[in-house]
Amino acid sequence: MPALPLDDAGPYVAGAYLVFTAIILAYVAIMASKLARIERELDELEKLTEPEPEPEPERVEAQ
Amino acid sequence: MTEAAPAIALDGLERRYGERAALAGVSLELPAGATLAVFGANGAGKTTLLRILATLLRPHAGHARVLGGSLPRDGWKVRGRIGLLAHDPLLYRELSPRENLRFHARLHGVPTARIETLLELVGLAGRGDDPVRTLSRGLAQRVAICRAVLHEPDLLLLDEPYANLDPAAVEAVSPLVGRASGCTRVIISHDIEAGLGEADLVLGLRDGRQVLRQVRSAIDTATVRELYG
Amino acid sequence: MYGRGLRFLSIASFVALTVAFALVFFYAPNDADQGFVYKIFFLHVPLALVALGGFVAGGIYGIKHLRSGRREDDMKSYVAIHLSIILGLATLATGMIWAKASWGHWWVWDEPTLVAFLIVFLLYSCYQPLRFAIEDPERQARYAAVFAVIAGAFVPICFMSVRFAQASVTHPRVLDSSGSLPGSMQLTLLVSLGAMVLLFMTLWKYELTSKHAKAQLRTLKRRLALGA
Amino acid sequence: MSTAGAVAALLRKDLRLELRTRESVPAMLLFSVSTFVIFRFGLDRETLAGDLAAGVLWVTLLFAAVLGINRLFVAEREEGGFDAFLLAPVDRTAMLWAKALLLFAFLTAVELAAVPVYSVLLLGPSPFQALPGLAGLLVLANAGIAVVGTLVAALAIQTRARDLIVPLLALPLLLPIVIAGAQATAPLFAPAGAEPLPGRWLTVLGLYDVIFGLVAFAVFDFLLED
Repeated sequence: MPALPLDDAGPYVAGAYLVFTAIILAYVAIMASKLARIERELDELEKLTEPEPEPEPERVEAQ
Repeated sequence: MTEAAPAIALDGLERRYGERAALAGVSLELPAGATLAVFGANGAGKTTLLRILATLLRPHAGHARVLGGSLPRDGWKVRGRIGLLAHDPLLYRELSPRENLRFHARLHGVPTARIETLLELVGLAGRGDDPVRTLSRGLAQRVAICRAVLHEPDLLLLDEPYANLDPAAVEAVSPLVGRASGCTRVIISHDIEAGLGEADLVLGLRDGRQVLRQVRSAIDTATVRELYG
Repeated sequence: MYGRGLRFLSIASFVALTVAFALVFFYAPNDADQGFVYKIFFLHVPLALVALGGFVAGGIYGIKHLRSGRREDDMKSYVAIHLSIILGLATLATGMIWAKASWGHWWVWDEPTLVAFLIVFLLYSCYQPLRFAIEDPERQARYAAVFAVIAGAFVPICFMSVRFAQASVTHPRVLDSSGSLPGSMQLTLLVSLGAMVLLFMTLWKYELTSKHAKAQLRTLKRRLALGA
Repeated sequence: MSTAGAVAALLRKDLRLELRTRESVPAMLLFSVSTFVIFRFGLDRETLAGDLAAGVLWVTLLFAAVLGINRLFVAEREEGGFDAFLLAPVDRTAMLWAKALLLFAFLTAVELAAVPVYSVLLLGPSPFQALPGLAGLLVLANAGIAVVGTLVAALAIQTRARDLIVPLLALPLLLPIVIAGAQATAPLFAPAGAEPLPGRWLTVLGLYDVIFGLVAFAVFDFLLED
């Protein structure tokens, strides 16, 4: 690890950048959970459009 | 019926509430001086239609021409010539009928002399100075009728005008809101016989869609009752 | 339709951020009087400026929505303000850390821009509760746009009146003295600012795409529910 | 129908309603006096001077104003006043000016009573030298509070949690008025005797009124439209 030019105020500076990254990551995590929900609902829709697996699943054209 | 421009001309009128369509495609033409009766179950879109015609709600799609002005652009032009009688009397409960009517007269810029004759006509001269909150619903409805016709509108929009009124009162107000008034009228009513009795054109709504539009002579009470099925 | 430039934007902002961080820690010299603590300045100022820019953008899209009535403008205004509130939170956090590092206590009332930013943040944090308190989506969008315009007009006045109130303070106002920074620091600040703007654009497009997808999903579900 | 006529009609109706129900002004006045007593014990001081005196007065007036703002459109909302107004062939900003003037009148009435009570209860130095400067400040501040208060009230009245939304929106928005008011009144209440009023705060208040007057004029119609 290259010697970072830290001095006594180091922890505060590190703290600031950590807080910034933490907030951005938290935001991305929330967005990711929303994405997961969209995916789950899409799966539901997918099942909805193919109710009879045995016969040839007729394709329902979504207008 | 002289071939004057229709008082109301609607073409594919729509109004949405979020995803739900409160009104989906209403089209009709009502000649000046004629009366349109609107029937439909609760939530069918009758009140929404009335509020659009009264320029209180903007249409989301389609064309609407009322008294020669196309909505919503010319709303302000026709606004002073429309009288609305809704479920809510639109009166300040702490003010007396006279004070309420004087407020409306000033707002519409009409002389206040007409207030006394109107109050006399609906038999409220005696109670003219008691706050509206002390009046019964029937008396408040009479004051609301006075408010709706105070500025001598050309178009009357009436949502169950005779609700809470005793027969004597219905008789008293008919020159103001009945056929005798000579105005173009749109009436919402759940009393099918009374509604048909006054109508020249009938409109049936179900879940916002126009399911029935006929001249009065081609309609009988049975077809109207199906709307509520 | 929003996802088009997303991949390019995310790469660009990633590269810009790494370059900026590298410049801050290895290239920019320590500040004359504040020393190493000054590094927070390169993060705090871009965050504040981008957050304020986001609020202004929210106001502009609000005006567009009021004129056009299109839902896209409302969505853009909502996401811009929503993101700026998050960046505003980061701005306040880094500002407090900076205050603790250089003046010894977590909150300092002498620093006018930090105080004004807190007031603006308090006002904009009512944006979400206001939106959720209105049911009709049409009215919600319109009232949110009106709020965005009012709050947008409020920001400059708030900064001016707070600065007037602090004018007598001798404390060196660091934020707007950037003009007198030595060349290398100015470059670092500009690159950090650029990186922060790119980050904002990326997250903004990212959330717009996600919201748009959710809306499409809902309409698809409704159609299929009707059809099935 | 001219806008001025409509504003006059609306204002007469609202003033008549207030005289009859006496809902807002007495409540705002009693609230102010009890807040003075709370400050007396909160700060544990019997007399105040300088910037502390100015601060207590302006904070109290701010919160009393929030009470008035909360009540501004309640009658319109609950008794169909909006629809009755929208049916009339008048410019919709008439409602903005009428309600702003009404709130201005309420604030002036409350201050006419609250400031003397304040000077008797808490104010150390004699208020008479401060009065002209204070009156000028209060007029400018009341105008700003009236316009922004009407906007916030119109914004909140259609929402579910309007008693919460009004203070949440009004307090940050009205902060510049409290800053300017308190900073400008502090020298007026100086213990030794009223010093001249710093002019720049009058410009801040004036600018605030002009900017928010224009913003209100531009956006108010959208709050009534449906």
